[in-house]
Amino acid sequence: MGLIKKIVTWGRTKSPWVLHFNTGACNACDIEIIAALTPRYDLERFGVLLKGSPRHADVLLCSGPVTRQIGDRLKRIYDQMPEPKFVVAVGTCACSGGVFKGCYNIESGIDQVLPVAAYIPGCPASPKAIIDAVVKLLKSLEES
Amino acid sequence: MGQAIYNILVFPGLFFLILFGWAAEFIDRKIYARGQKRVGPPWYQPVADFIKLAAKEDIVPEEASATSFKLMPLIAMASAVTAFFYIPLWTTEALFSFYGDIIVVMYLLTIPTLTFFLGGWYSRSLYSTIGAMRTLTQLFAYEVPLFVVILASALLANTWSLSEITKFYALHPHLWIFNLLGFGIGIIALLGKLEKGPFDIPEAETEIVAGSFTEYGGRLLAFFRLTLDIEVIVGASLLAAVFLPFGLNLTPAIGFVIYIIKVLFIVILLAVLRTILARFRIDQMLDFCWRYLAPLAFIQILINLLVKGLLLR
Amino acid sequence: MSDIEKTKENLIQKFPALAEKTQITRETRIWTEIPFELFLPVFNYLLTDLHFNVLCAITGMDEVTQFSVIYHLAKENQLVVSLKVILASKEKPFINTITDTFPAADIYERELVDLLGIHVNGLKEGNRYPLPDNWPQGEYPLRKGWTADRLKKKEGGAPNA
Amino acid sequence: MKGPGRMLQLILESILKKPSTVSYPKFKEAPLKSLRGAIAFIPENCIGCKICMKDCPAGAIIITKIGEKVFQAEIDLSKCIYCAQCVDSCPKKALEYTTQFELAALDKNKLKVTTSGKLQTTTQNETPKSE
Amino acid sequence: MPKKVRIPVGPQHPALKEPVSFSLELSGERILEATIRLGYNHRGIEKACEERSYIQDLYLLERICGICSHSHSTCFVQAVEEIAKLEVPKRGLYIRTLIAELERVHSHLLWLGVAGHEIGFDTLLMFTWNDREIVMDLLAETTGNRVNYGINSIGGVRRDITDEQIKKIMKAMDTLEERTKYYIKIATEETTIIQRLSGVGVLSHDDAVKLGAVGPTARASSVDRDVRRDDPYAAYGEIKFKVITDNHNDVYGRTIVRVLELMESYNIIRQLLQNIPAGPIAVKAPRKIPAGEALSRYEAPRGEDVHYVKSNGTENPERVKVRAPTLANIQAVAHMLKDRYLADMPIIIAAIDPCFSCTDRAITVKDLGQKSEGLMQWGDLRKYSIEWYKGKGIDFSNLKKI
Ligand code: SF4
Ligand code: SF4
Ligand code: SF4
Ligand code: SF4
Ligand code: SF4
Ligand code: SF4
Ligand code: SF4
Ligand code: SF4
Repeated sequence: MGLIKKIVTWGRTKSPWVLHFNTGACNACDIEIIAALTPRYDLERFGVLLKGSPRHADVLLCSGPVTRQIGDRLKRIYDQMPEPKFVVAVGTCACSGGVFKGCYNIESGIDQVLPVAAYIPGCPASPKAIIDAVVKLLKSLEES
Repeated sequence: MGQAIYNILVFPGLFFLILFGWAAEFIDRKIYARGQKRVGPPWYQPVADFIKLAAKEDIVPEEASATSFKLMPLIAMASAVTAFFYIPLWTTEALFSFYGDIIVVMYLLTIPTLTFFLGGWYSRSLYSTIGAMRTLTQLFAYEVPLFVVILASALLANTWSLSEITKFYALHPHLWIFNLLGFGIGIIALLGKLEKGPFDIPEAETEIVAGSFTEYGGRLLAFFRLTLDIEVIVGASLLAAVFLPFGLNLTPAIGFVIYIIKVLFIVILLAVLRTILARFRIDQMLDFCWRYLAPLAFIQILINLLVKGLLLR
Repeated sequence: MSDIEKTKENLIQKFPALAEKTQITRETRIWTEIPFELFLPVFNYLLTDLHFNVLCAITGMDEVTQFSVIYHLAKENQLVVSLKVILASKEKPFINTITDTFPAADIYERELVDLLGIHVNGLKEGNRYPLPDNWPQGEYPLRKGWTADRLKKKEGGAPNA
Repeated sequence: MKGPGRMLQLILESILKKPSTVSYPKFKEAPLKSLRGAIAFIPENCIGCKICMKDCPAGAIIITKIGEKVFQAEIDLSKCIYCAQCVDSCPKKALEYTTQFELAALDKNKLKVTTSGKLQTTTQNETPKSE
Repeated sequence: MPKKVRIPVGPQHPALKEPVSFSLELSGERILEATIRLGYNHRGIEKACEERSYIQDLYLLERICGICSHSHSTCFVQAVEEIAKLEVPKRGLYIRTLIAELERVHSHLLWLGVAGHEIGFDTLLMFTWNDREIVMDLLAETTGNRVNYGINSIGGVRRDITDEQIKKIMKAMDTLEERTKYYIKIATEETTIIQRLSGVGVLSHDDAVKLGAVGPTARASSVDRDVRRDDPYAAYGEIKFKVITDNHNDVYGRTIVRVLELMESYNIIRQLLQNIPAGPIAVKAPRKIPAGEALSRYEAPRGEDVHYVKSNGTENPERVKVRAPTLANIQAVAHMLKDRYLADMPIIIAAIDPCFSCTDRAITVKDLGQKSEGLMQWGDLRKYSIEWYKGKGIDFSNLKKI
């Protein structure tokens, strides 16, 4: 039993497929996420693939403070993802609302709506910071 | 009996096929990545992907009909694997063979595509449905040229069995040169069959998310992906057997190495093609297949008829 | 006389009432202020006779005692006239649509409706803009004195109800 | 000359050449000096004028008085947008930016960094470990 | 015309970097009508501006959008400087312009990559974004951040540029110019690209004018407008450059305009660096801005950006109004989508390089004039699609029973 569990955990940490969802971001975090997939940083080194369908994804990368309009969409997308799943808040906005905190049309951060597994501060979070977070998250999965 | 079971399940059967499929997927992704100046995934990536997916929760969409939805990946895989047994690999003998197996193999290879279509259809989600439609439309576009060129080769060998074809070419070692045009067409049609760029229209990420597979997740998706990997090997083996039939009558070890090289060559060719070309639009694809591929395939038949008439007596 | 001065001259000649309120703030900017009644004639004059045929934006403003709407019109992308229209009523502010001339004005006018509660006569039916569909009636965030707390109170703290 | 596959040559070349990927995080090169990362607080310099708090666009910094001429800064890394306006605003150079950008944390509470004078200085060079 | 199918695209969809939803009415693979619902990204920035000080607004407005963040912040400070009658030192203006052009380079390269991605040509995405990193490095080094540079301050810029950096940028321009030439070659020779781009998203000159399109979207329909030349700001008055226009009227034209604009940008950057004067980079701005109002225009990579600022003598502005370029272009998109293939949708939308973060409004564009025939139920859709494909000579009505 222990061995199978180990193998499964190994598979999980080596193949995190991500779904990127803009929850009202300013674009900067989004382009940095894409930049992290392009040659200079190449997240595929860690087995990360960008997927379009929530059904295929293990990790939901959210950028932005969650606008009122997007809130329940976000929940619906999260519900469509099969277990186990993780939410990562990319950028200051997603962590806390950032500069937009206090604006009338936003929540302050992803964790107001969904459980968040990792926070990446930065405005925008640079590709390196994103890689750093991915590595940290995967490491914690491996240990648990 | 035991030997047959070993052959089917382990070597050169299922187990070998899966491993080779994963290797091919890795090579394909690596070449794709390196062509784009990236490092690409590590060697164990396809295995990790499979394990991860297999260990995930299965979700069947409420709308979908559960049995058909779940059955599709299994049917797809079973038929792809079965087809493999009829293809001669590194000898002139396939595991199974009978007169007319060429038709059976072609049919068996169509079944995965049909399951992609049905799987998408039964998901009852919009993107899946459009993906399913495109799968089917595309099937009708590439299937004819593929069929015709394989037929052309069979025509030259004057047989309906794959094993016989390879035997024929082993006897007439230089005739395969005439089939090069057919080989090219076969490669392009194979791209279409495997739904790989520039013919990844049915799964075009930016248009319809993931096409037929949009609603598939977890174990079912794992099997679909595995089927695709296996299909790459089966398709490449088929092309290798029909169009590159050399190095067959050597010792099994050398023959095996040559076989692996042939398949990998085709895999690499596919990877490079998908790297350098932009995706077609579905109507452009139809147009291209009917206007260029199909006529060229018929020219191949003509060539082979001529060769047959002039060279073979 | 430079282009901009000529424009000012023309404008004042045609509408003497504008003389006081028209200013040139720099070589390509001219500001003028008119009451609502004068809007159509001035707008049409600018458009057809003076060829200010590019709509840059429409700004709505709550000036506490009155509402105003500024039409920023450009000419061949050089001179910009900012035509400030003082609306007739503070309680029930309204303007007329200019979407017949500028189809692109649609979005700017919807913004006035949603954010300031200015009624736009003649604006076609359509989706809300920019606020969400479940936004409470009668809340206009860009009005002075409006704060987000009002929203919280009204919704009882349920943000995505 | 029009035709498909125009990029073939470049792509074949790049398959053979070294990829342009950096091997971060295995090898970490020194970050650019000019990059704005986490903000550091130098308590000895602070006079408690709170201009930084006033100008911060994100409300990420809170200065409190903890003793006679001793101040404490609480910088919330999950709110800070790393604009360094506070650094510019501070009249006494009590704030400066570092190049620290690897701030990701699994626990939000670990993103609050409190630095105070006299008693003891905790800079957040160490990013919080996973739970 | 048979029944129509309505499919929702978005707000989460792989073709869209940002949340927006399009509702498309389809007949088979053809789009009959497109309705756009924006507003998923509305954050209420304009209101927030009134509640914050000018200094805070500067950073807030920079984050309207992260791709041409410099556009919004420059546009805003220009308006404030005009009201406060601040004379920005020449060197400050040159640095501002330099960053603006670097931003245009990064943005156009980004667009080229995204366009490649949308037509299923990820290789182009990878290559352009790889080259884009060169610009990102320059931006990071000169401003301190890769995006949302924070270089502007009211009255000038916050960081000076060193001679070493100037040399570096000059060198990078040569590399980029060479790469761009290669992309021009690819864009004009690779048939699989040309096939997917030309004739797609057609916007005639008259429509472009009527619908108020701006930037490369308009210039590709031979609308010869560019604020940099028409209403010069910052250092543009002292720089020589061409305004690129094209008469293809389609996505292909927009591609051409953008790659040629890249070449112009390298040119501008070189001129700026050769002529940059010495001196201070900023003047001190008062915290309280005297009462007044100003309208500022700026040619962002995607077209004209307009900011209106009204001050009332306090530390906070009275009103800030933003008209972003995408907002002006979005009307044109609905028009372009009509009568095209579903497969062309992503590239058409991408061709205006939309960023909905500041546009964030909901618009219904119904220029087709006819009412939709309502949503189809699933059964109808299946039946309908079978019919449609039957018309194409493909019959799979029997397959259903498997
Ligand atoms: S954290 Fe900053 S860069 Fe990222 S979305 Fe928010 S404002 Fe934009
Ligand atoms: S900045 Fe000047 S006025 Fe403000 S607290 Fe410090 S000394 Fe006093
Ligand atoms: S860097 Fe900017 S956001 Fe962070 S504390 Fe300083 S002023 Fe506030
Ligand atoms: S501005 Fe500087 S001196 Fe004033 S409270 Fe902040 S850190 Fe202290
Ligand atoms: S870059 Fe492509 S895959 Fe990524 S979010 Fe944008 S459209 Fe989707
Ligand atoms: S519509 Fe855009 S610019 Fe206007 S308040 Fe909303 S986010 Fe700000
Ligand atoms: S056009 Fe796009 S990239 Fe440019 S400022 Fe606006 S949102 Fe940003
Ligand atoms: S419309 Fe353009 S400028 Fe405005 S926020 Fe969007 S991307 Fe940025």
